Amino acid sequence: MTDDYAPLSLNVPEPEWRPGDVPDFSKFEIPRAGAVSRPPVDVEPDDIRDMAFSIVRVLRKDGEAVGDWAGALTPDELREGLRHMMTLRIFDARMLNAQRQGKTSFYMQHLGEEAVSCAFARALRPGDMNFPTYRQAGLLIAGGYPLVTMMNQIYSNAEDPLHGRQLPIMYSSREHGFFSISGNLGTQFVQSVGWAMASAISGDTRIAAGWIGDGSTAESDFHSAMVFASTYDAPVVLNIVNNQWAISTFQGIARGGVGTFAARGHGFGIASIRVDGNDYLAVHAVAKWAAERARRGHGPTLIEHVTYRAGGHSTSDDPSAYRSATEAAEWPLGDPLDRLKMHLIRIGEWTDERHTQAEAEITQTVIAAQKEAEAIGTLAQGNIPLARDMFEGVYETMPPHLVRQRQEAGY
Amino acid sequence: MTDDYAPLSLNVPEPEWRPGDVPDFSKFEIPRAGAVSRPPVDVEPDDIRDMAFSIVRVLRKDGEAVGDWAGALTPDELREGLRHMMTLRIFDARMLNAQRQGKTSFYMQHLGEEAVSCAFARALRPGDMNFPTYRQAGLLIAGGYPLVTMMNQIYSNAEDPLHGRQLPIMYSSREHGFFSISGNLGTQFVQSVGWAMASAISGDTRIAAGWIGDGSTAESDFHSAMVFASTYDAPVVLNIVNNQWAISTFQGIARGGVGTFAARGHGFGIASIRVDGNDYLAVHAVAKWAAERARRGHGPTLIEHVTYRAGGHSTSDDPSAYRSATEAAEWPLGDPLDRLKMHLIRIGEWTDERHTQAEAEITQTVIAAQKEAEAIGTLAQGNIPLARDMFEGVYETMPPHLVRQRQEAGY
Amino acid sequence: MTMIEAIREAHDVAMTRDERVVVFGEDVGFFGGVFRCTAGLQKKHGRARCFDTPINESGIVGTAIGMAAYGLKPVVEIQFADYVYPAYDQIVSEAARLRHRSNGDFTCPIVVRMPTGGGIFGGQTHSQSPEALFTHVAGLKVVVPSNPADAKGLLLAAIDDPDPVIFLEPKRLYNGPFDGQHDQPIVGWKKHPLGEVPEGDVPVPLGVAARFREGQEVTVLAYGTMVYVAEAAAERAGVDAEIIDLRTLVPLDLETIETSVQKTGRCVILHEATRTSGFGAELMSVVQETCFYHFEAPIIRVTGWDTPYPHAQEWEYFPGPARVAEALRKVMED
Amino acid sequence: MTMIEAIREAHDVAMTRDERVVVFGEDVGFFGGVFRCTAGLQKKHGRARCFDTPINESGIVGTAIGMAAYGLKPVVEIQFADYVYPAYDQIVSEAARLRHRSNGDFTCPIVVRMPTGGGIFGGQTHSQSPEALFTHVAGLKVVVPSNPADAKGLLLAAIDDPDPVIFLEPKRLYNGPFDGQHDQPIVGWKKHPLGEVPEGDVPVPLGVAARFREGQEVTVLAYGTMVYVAEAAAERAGVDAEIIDLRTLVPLDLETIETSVQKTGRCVILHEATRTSGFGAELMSVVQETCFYHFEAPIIRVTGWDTPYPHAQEWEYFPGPARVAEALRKVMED
Ligand SMILES: Cc1ncc(C[n+]2csc(CCOP(=O)(O)OP(=O)(O)O)c2C)c(N)n1
Ligand SMILES: Cc1ncc(C[n+]2csc(CCOP(=O)(O)OP(=O)(O)O)c2C)c(N)n1
Ligand SMILES: [Mg+2]
Ligand SMILES: [Mg+2]
Repeated sequence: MTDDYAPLSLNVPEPEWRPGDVPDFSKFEIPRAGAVSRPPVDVEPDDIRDMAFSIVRVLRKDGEAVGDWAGALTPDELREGLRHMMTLRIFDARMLNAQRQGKTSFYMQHLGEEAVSCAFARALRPGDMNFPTYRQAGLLIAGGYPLVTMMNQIYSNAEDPLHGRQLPIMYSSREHGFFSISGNLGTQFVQSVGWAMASAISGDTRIAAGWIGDGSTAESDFHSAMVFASTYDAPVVLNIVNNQWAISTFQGIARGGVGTFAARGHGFGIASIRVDGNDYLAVHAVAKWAAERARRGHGPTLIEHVTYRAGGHSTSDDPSAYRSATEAAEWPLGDPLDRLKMHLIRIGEWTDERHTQAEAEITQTVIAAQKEAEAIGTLAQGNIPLARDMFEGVYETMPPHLVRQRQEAGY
Repeated sequence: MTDDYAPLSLNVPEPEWRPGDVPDFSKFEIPRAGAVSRPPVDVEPDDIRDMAFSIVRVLRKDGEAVGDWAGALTPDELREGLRHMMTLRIFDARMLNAQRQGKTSFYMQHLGEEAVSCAFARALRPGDMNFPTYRQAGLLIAGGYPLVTMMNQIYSNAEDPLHGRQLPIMYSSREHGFFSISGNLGTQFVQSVGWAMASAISGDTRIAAGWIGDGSTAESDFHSAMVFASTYDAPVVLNIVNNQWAISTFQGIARGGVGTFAARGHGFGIASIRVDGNDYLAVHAVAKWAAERARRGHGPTLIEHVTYRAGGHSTSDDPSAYRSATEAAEWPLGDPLDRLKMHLIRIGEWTDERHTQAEAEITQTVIAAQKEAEAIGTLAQGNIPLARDMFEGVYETMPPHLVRQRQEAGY
Repeated sequence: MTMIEAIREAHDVAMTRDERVVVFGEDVGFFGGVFRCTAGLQKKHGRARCFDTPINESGIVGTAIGMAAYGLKPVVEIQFADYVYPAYDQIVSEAARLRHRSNGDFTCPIVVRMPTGGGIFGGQTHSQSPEALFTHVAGLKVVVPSNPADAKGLLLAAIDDPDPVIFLEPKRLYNGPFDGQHDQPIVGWKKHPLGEVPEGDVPVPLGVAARFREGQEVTVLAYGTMVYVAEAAAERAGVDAEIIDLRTLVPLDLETIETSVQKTGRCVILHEATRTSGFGAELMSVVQETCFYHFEAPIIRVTGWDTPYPHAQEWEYFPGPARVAEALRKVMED
Repeated sequence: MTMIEAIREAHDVAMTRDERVVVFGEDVGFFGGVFRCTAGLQKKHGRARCFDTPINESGIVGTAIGMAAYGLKPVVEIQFADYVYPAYDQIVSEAARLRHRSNGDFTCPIVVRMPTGGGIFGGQTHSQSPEALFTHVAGLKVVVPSNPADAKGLLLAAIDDPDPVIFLEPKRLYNGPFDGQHDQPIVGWKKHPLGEVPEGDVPVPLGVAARFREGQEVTVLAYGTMVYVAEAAAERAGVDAEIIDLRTLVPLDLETIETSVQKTGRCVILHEATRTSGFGAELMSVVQETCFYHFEAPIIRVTGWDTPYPHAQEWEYFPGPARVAEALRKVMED
């Protein structure tokens, strides 16, 4: 046998643009709004295979809402949605700044991705449970969780419900259907499936929602989640937030040779849909559909939210080192706030003036919350939880060795 | 919102038949031999999507080899293949018995699955590397590894190349392209991808083959392997041996809602094929195709070998407790040895007499090897590796603490 | 009754009294587990409360955590302790810290059971004793029963416990006590007093050691199989050893240990696991910290060697009665 | 030079001299790592030898093992030690035992680097010190440098090593020594003698401790950040402490430890990790085993508490100079 083979070489995917390049998204295929039809909730996953390669969109460029997936929300609900997104954006800006001023140690923002969590939150019912990552604070804001409590957590002050134990933004609120955020990527995805299985075991009607980033789909627990969800037909909505980046790593490294993240579901017989993550109406409609599907006992749905992380990964990150500075501005799916605002104006339910006024009001609300939180305390300024608190809650009852250690520590 | 939802319930898949049931495989869809055509090796994975839901088969019921995938092997090669499978089966029977006689602690057989590893072995080139599970000893037998060395390992005797450190059948032979078997399921699947990546990094032309069982595809490292293989287009053939059972657990628990294991590849853009694992010609042809694909730089292939574990999981297992006693006999893809034998007879290259004679010869060879191995020693009878050997090879150079421990042990 | 039967009964009692208890793992449902510790549970309690899982340890523990967050009380089986590592992240990063990090907003009352230890010619992947990898992790409790009565009672307590419990079952003890004298005939639990298991729902509290054998000359700290090895060794060496069966490693019953060591002034520590950074190191440390002025001789550890658990050399690896007896003699001489 | 620069240089030297060295991990390629320890390597050595990976720690280590079996020498980065657990199975069950189980037919010369330790307000998932989870595993070597010179030299030795090495980088030391006095101005490596790093290929051998500070009254065993804390504490307490910087935890330089403890008769052991079953337990044990008759006072451990690493209470968790000084005073009184 003669060796007539060429030497192999390693394929290392690279993003199209790096710092200094001018992005050109003209090859990025965007289906027309309204083009993807809405199947019945008991559809066979295999019959909607194409939905993993398309994008469900409702809002047209001109602001019109069109197609099967439109029409589910009243103007009041839409205005509320806009308010939630604006609140989240303003909240982020203030907290980012607070971190820069040294008031706390760390922050992570949602810039450009506000629609995903804000719209999703409104598609669930009370009692349902999200297993979020660190970039879905919209679930809390749209769920009515007090801003000042969020800030208390961020500042690790004496009123922090987590008693200063967790990194800023790692919220937890069972009452608001928001599972304690983990710093470890992916772990919560399979936990959401377990929660959903528990609901099914208990003959309940509540459902769970798992959340994961594009980069984190590579983690093994993504697989665990898919396997268990598929086998036990768990009543869960599994959300991938594809914001194109995982810190400095573009989504192609996690995605590899397949066209989309949603397609991952096909290997498991799980219904899989891509949605325009910057289209509040589309996210809400798809989330509603998937939640209904789960609650009716038709099993899991995998949703890929196509969006863009317009800001840095966290306050420790500077994206200008690894991606084109103009990529965010060129991002073809636009800005979720602008798009919902334009829609509301187009249907005569909003004006630029009302928007400016709302912005001012929300800013005031956020500032007031911030003042209140800072009056309680900050990591930098003090009035933080007691040192002895760190020994509490390791177990329900403090075991003897921890009592001894607490005493040794002098608390 | 009124709660008009029915209580959810947990779906727990169950096999169709349990002990006492009479299996009926009439609903098991088996494509005709020759029905699946052979695509070019540089085919786009998406263009052969249907191959993950069909089964490549070459041997017809009447023993004729038909279709695109036929014709690659000479009668000599086929006879050699038959001999390998017969050797493996006889080897298994003898070793199973040796374990029952207490000569060693443990054994695992291949009954019904002999074609998979024996045929695959002949599709690789020297220097390629398999990362096998415990049920691919055919790779060694078809690769010319001495039977007596295998037995020495099984008996943990003084000539065991692994010095008694490993459980019986956990062979290792770099020279024969056979990576050290791990008792931990799945771990080796992603290692095979790493080996393949290394070959690509080094500008080599060698390829790797990963192996995993149907049940073990549920392990997280299956995902790791798929992600890395997909992203770096690794020159690797990823084999799933679907023998329908994982100890007492039927394949539906790992497979969940998707039709086939091969379909798992679709979520990664990996070319995915199902093959009749009891058809020596089909396995060989598909393996050749996938190996060529990898070696030509077209990336990974996922192969699902559809077969049946006709024996117990291991010597610790009794399948009559969890599956129908007649399932193995009813298995619609038949017995791999019988089928290849029939083919050879049909094409006039084999006779019943020659078969009986070969059987006797092989039995003699295996018995001779067994005598030789047992003359060296067995776990039960002694002449096993020295106790002090257990301290060797933990590191290349024995560190001081191990020297001290060895001395403390008195060796 | 055997330890297997005792474990089965503990499951059954817990499932019967508490709807929230669910049991799952690889081969755990229809078949009842490769060691049969869950046999009959699916039939009795239904497929939604006792079921087979895909082979994915991270998924088993990960879904259990989600179920616990929902309000159930999952008891899961890892087929062998050697296969717990894929679940290690879920146990360490999630189960162990959930209560603390959420300040009790979510809790994680799960039990992770697994057969542990050697003595069955299981080679490196069916023999490990990974207890120290759990005792280092704040938020976990770690339990090792040494007999059927304790196995049932401790498992009931573990299921009751509001926090995650790692429950290590010495598989060499499943069918009878084993003192490491592997060339002697096997005795079953039937003839052993600790094979008598109280009926019904009688938990054995976590965090309380048992004085397995009274003695005056030296304290032996042991758990699981090593308790019987200690007994055989004490007889062999003719040393009046007090054997403490720790039963729970975290939280540790330091009081019982202290009392005994302060009485005897000598201490030998046993475990099957690899020596370096084994749980014996922690025991030696706490004993040193609390009993320093009572010591008459250096504390000795007798453990598995710092090598993978070998197959053919099993009895040279296993810290059997000969090695333990030698340590007892030595500690008496020092 | 900083520790980051030293680590970068070690990579560069190794990659330049040996084609088989490949470097990968999350954000390691184009960007050069979140701590920038691999910055510039992709540009210089090409994308096939330094690249970004999917976020899958098991895949990172698993592919590295496969590459090592092929004949390469992979050096991989786990972004934070807190995220190593998904790779734990590959490290423990595979890398650590491959040489032994295959009797040298396959070996596993990989280096798994990871930033470790606290002091940066990183909360429970950016602060952990999991060294004891590796020291318990036979077949692994475990290294913790405490300064730029050692970081470069030890990393070169680790890459040279024929066996798997866990390389823990105290992230609080990346940019300067840190003695736990967090309210004092930060000093960089520039002004520190150990910031002077030898040029070229100069490995520091594994398994050899350094006497960081000479002293007569008490031996302090420390590694990583705690070396500087010990120094500050000794000054604060006015105790003539001999500080041993272990540098390699496995294999341990017992000789240096023994010599020092037998000289001083007193010993204090430090680490940031959780106390129970921390590496301090092993140190306390070997010191007890080898120096029993030399002791004048109980050995004391000063460590992180048995709780998750907290965010706001960082300085109450961190075993800072005040706590260490107290221990030094106490051990002198006993
Ligand atoms: C197990 C684990 N590995 C690595 C990290 C470090 N890390 C934090 S965020 C991140 C990137 C995640 O990217 P993606 O999933 O796309 O989410 P995004 O930040 O874009 O929302 C990484 C690697 C971690 N937190 N946990
Ligand atoms: C990580 C891990 N978990 C569990 C086991 C125990 N175990 C050994 S074989 C087996 C079943 C494997 O089934 P499958 O993958 O279908 O392979 P087959 O035995 O059918 O060839 C199990 C659960 C193991 N060896 N490793
Ligand atoms: Mg992302
Ligand atoms: Mg199988």
